[in-house]
Amino acid sequence: MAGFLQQVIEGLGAGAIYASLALALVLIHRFTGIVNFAQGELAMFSTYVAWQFTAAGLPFWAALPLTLAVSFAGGMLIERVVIRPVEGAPELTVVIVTVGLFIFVNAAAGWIWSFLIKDFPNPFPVGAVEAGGLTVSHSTLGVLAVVGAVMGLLYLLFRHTKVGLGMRAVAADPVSARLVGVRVGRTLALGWGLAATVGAVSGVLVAPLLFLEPNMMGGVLIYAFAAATLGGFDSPGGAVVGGLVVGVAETLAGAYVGFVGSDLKVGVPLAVILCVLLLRPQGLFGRAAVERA
Amino acid sequence: MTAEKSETVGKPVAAGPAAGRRGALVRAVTAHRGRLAVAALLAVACYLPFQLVPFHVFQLTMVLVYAVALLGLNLLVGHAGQISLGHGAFFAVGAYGTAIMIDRWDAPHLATLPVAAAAAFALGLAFGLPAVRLHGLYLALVTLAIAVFLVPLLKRFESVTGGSMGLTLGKPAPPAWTGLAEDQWLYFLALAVAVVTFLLARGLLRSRVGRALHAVRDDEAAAEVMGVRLSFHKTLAFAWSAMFAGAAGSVYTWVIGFVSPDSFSVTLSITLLAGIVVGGLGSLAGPLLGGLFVMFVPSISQDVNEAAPGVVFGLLIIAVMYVAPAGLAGLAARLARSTMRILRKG
Amino acid sequence: GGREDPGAGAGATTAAGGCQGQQTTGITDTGIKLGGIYPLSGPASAYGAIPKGIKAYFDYVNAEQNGIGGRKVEFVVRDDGYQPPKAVEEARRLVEQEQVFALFQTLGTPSTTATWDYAGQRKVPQVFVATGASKWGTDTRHPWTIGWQPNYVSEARVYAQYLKQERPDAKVAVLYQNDDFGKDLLGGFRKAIEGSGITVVAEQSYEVSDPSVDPQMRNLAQSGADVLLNVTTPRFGSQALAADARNTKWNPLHIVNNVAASITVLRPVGFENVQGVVSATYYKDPVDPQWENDPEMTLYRAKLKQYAPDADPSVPYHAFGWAVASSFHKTMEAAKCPTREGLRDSMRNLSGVEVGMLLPGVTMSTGPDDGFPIESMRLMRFKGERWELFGEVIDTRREFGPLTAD
Amino acid sequence: MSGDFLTVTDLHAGYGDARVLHGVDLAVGRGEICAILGPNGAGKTTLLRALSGMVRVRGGVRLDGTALAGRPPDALARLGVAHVPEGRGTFTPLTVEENLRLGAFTRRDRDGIEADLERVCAYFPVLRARLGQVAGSLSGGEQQMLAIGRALMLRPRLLLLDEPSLGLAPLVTAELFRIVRTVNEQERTTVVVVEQNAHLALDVAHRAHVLESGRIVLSGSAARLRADEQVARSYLGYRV
Amino acid sequence: MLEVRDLTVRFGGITALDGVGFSVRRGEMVGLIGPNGAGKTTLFNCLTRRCDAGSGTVRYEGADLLAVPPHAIAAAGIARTFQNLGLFPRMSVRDNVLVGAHHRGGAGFLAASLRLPRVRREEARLRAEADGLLDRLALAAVAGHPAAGLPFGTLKRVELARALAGRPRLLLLDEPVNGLNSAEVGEFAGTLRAVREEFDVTVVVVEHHMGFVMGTCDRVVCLNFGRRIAEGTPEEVRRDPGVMEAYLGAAV
Ligand SMILES: Nc1ncnc2c1ncn2[C@@H]1O[C@H](COP(=O)(O)OP(=O)(O)OP(=O)(O)O)[C@@H](O)[C@H]1O
Ligand SMILES: Nc1ncnc2c1ncn2[C@@H]1O[C@H](COP(=O)(O)OP(=O)(O)OP(=O)(O)O)[C@@H](O)[C@H]1O
Ligand SMILES: [Mg+2]
Ligand SMILES: [Mg+2]
Repeated sequence: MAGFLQQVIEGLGAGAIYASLALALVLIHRFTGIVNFAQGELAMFSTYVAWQFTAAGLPFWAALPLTLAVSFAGGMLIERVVIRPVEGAPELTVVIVTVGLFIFVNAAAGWIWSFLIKDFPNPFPVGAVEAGGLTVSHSTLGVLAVVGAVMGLLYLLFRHTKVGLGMRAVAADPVSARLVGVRVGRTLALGWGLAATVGAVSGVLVAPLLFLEPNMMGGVLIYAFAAATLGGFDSPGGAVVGGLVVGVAETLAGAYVGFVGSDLKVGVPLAVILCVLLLRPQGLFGRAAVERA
Repeated sequence: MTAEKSETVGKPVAAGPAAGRRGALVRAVTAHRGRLAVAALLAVACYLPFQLVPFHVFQLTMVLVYAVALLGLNLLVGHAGQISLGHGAFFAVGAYGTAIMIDRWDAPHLATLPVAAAAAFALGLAFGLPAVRLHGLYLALVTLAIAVFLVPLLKRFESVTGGSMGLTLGKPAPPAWTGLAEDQWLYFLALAVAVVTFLLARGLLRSRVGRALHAVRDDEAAAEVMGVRLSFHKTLAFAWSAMFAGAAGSVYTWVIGFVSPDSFSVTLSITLLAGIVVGGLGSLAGPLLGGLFVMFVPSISQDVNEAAPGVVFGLLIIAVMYVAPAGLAGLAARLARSTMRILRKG
Repeated sequence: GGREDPGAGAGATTAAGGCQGQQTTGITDTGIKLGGIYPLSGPASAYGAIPKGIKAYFDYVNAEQNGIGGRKVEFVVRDDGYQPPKAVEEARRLVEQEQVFALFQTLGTPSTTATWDYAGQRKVPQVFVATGASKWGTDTRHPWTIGWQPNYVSEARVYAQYLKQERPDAKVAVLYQNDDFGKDLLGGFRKAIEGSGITVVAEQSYEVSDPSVDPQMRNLAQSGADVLLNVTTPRFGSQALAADARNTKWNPLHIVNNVAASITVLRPVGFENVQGVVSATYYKDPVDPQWENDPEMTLYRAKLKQYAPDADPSVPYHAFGWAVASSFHKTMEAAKCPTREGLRDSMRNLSGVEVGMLLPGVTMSTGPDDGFPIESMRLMRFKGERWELFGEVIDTRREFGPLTAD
Repeated sequence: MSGDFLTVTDLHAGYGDARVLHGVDLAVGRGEICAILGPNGAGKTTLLRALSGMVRVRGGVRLDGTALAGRPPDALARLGVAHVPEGRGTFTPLTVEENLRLGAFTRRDRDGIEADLERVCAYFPVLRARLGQVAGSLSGGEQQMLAIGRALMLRPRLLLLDEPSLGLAPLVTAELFRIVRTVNEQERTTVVVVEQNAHLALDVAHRAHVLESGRIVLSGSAARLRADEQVARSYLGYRV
Repeated sequence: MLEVRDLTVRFGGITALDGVGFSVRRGEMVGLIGPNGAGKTTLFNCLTRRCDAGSGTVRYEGADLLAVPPHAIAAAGIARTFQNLGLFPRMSVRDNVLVGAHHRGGAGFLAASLRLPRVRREEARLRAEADGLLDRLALAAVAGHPAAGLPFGTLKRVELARALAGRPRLLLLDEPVNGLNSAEVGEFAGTLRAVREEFDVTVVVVEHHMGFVMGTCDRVVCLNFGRRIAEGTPEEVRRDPGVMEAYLGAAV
């Protein structure tokens, strides 16, 4: 039993990582209505920025806010330069632009920083909390706490601010949003900025565990997609629950289901998602679109 | 007959009574421009392999392979309005189907195509069922999951698939009567498959079924009221699309002679989607243009920047979407329109 | 086969004199053109650093030694993104369009497998492919293709032998990458421990697309094994080492395979966490302080700085490229005929060729029944901030007999 | 007219290659209700879209002396232009209340917004009962009321109504025009209304213009147009 | 022909239809009126199986309509138009109309892609019919134009043409004349009358345009809050005090 619970805890730890990036995906989806394939790579790039700051001698806690600021500005800039020209184009066009961005950022990071693994400082102390035969490492706790906090902040942003309202209007109907006076361009830029910032948080959390190199976020992105899909793609709570479910399902499957084994374990969260979606096509926490003729 | 017409158009025509004839010609060309373009394209396509070096023939063969896959994807994404991020998986099923048949039973190459396509069709049908309930984004991500899962699955059943080492196979030999070299023979096989699939897709799209797919894409609720069975059409669109991808995969195996899980990673699926969006969703020329893009642009990228070709490739994708948000086919149509206008005025 | 003679593409030329009738495409009295295929883009682009080391070497040889035997080397690099169909395209481009003399390195087992039939049909040497699969050496139908680095099976044998001596009843847990590389090494290891007291008690694989190997490491820890064989690529290697270090309740002897044994993989984990880790190697790690004053290493650093100023000499792939390029240099020099056939014969007839960047005592030897240029490795143990070599150079061919295809 | 609040001079607009407006001249006085009439496809909707910046225009548009042409819709909203668009533009996934609050997006006076929310609910009691409901599930007429309510939430200086009675029950239609009158009288809101029901529009409007094929072909006081049987018959297809 | 009994539909807490009952005889034209949100569109949605009835029965030509799957409604001879247009914006006007005739064709995926002779014949027949309809409704000039970007009034006619292309026996029109000016309303009424004759259809029409309803309908049903509050000839219903209070207002 303790072994099982331990696996669950580890699954939660992995799930929190997926959730952290899923939050960024959800954020950008809420703001702009698109799926951003470049989200993981942007997070990776931000992490390199943080690494560059620490390599220049800045302490981690000074580098972090700087990185977040740079990421925010970078996100806004990307919206301006890369996304703005295809605004109003079919949704898939924008999605493919993010695919282009993915390829670009990945290659650029390798070009700038090489593919050697960088060591990235862990913001959380080493060690673990032990209780009742279970161990929870500090970094798992830390990641969970940060993810929870980001989720809370996003919830406040979405529900209780005017920006949140404007943002949902833009995602629902950009033309009408503009008509009621929402600065659509600025909102989209803000969305990209915030998503890049949340992504940066994710990258910084992930890097000490997965080790920093340009392909670090590739695998995480797939799981983050899974998490966001499971959660319904527009609720921060959904993203976090989705991430945790995916993490736990994957871990337990790898540990206990013999036939599945470690090579096919990726299939388990996918199967979970498929089952959930067949029952609730809008995901666990998504709202079903009401369409009327 | 059609070729004749297009030739005369090229010649400068003198003023006077010829002007009237010329007007008639322009009108005829305008009326049949689609057919003329296809005929001209086909003529060029048959002529090319005798002019190009084998390497370029091979490249064009691969363009055709991708074009067939994109034709299938176009059916689904461009016409039925469903997004698949997992078409690489169906492509792989076709490729592996053919490879396994040749590897295990020494099946004749050409005979493997229908079977491989049927296998992809069946799988598409199986995955098309959940697709009925899922919309847009959710469907896209579930299909992505299929593509992700395929790679370890192929490795798992090593005895059949050759595991991570893959399977190496011989290429179909050109029958002696053709007098063709291997590359040319493969090219014409691919061309034949491309033409047949193109005709099939065109027939489909111009029929009641094609209209039903368009209707589902534009407004599901209204389509259903008109008597369109959503589940049936969505599932079958998925399956047909998968079948085309499977056929492409089968030809791929003939041409490359090697399959391995690494050949069909998620990248392939994403590349295919990018290819069709770049080529032009919902247009008949889109798959071909997309195939050209998928085939040639990565090479161009590394010519520009060898140190990090991805930087250039990424930028090129973005750049094309800027210039042609509706894809290269849209851009070509725009150019053709203005040419026609000039032609009509001049 | 087609109508044309597969060897006689446009522009194919043949030699006269003693080498009569042999192919001289891509080689003249003053130049030699080589083509390499690497993943410069996509998820495997880390390996894209290898050609930089090769280029730097050839540039240096061209400028300061008047090329290889008076022939300036032109090295054309193409990107396949680690996709076999792309590799086929690029191989054909190099052979048919660029008219290269030889394919000098294709990277990765899939890409090489996809192209070696073609190289054979065209009778183009495919020299020193950058993959350790054993089939390059055991397959007899592809005389034009040859590997270079010690094959994964041989490497596995080295670890097996070490364990037989040190821990004859070792219970081994294996973490391996689920591809040709991981399976080859694991398979070789299983075979090598047959009949001994060593057993594999647990094995866990991962996909390159997995974010992390932590779950696999947890499952391995539960096996109670006393040896961990870590068959991974760099980032996963770091993760596995870190996971082992974090788990204070499980302290197996940690063997990390050569691919992930670079100091650049260990440093991020923290040197204090990787003390006592064992591995095997055959070429010099540029960041290992023990080679600081090694003449070849000094040359490498200087010339890399000179000819590839933007390439970081501490990247082990650059040193790998340098080593393989100098191996080619020696092989080409040893060729009796400056022809494709000459190169093929030379690469299949090396004996005790020393290459500066290889470890002392590691040499290249091939023969009619031996398609593996490098089959020697040395064990090493991590201590302080560097690897310490220990024991003798192990010539796996001598110790275990030749590999055969099976 | 010297006291013109909105002046339009030689306005051209269209979609892509298709030109729809070919030089429209128009003047609307401050606090006036101006009706635009005309047959199907004349370009009435396009004219309103041009006034709110939704389509690209060539020509002059001035609002109270400020040039509007070329400004985006959100800038115009900040200048006090509210538009009830053809097709309503409901934010379907949002609730009714959120839709209404979005109408006041550019306003900062919290108290005023609350009061106006109250006012709109009083105008359209149906909406009050549905404040928490997802707007996409409203009936057609209810969505039309929502669109009008949303525009009123801006407390606009210029209110553009595109066929506001579309889909409204007769009782509500009558009420709607009473509301337009009230708003116009109490807040001196200038109103431009496009309406197929010429009868109703001319009842409430001060002036009216007839648009045909992208040009103004007839202008005059509402009373005059209403009275002129001949005009009505030939231009408005208006049968008494 | 159509018999609705005790039909109730709820959405969460909202009761959109509350025990509605009425019947329609063959060849009749019935007007359905009522305040906004009274449940008229919901009723249509029930009849075309777009939403599920909580309770109640609907019999159509003697059969239980609620047991018919949504996509089979058209084949059963029921066609409808939508209140806020339900056209396929990216398809041409002709194709829109042809989709209306979908259930009258038989070509499947395989036959269609092979363009078998029978598919061609069927296609030619439907196309000719569609072109006839387009001519009939003065849409021939825009037949090749995509539906998006056409004037509202035109689109309304396209919807009618699409509905008629299915050769329905029962035609449900949801506010067909809103957005049309008086002359166009008159014209539409004329067209509708002629079409009724020609195609022999029974019509149920929801409309707020009283002139239209009073002028064309044989019988009028008035709903309010999901309940039937009046039924009778147009004249009777117009005078009904309940209808006047809830819907028409004293003014009319
Ligand atoms: N989005 C669009 N794209 C292309 N053309 C359009 C678009 N919207 C309108 N048009 C064209 O512009 C012309 C004028 O349309 P507009 O909607 O302004 O007319 P209207 O007077 O409002 O008509 P209605 O009474 O039907 O609403 C029409 O011919 C129409 O086809
Ligand atoms: N999916 C839904 N969820 C919640 N409420 C709904 C839903 N669909 C309809 N309603 C409510 O049911 C009621 C009836 O709507 P319906 O569309 O049938 O009205 P209607 O009579 O057609 O009105 P109108 O004349 O305005 O078109 C409305 O009040 C609407 O808000
Ligand atoms: Mg209009
Ligand atoms: Mg309604």
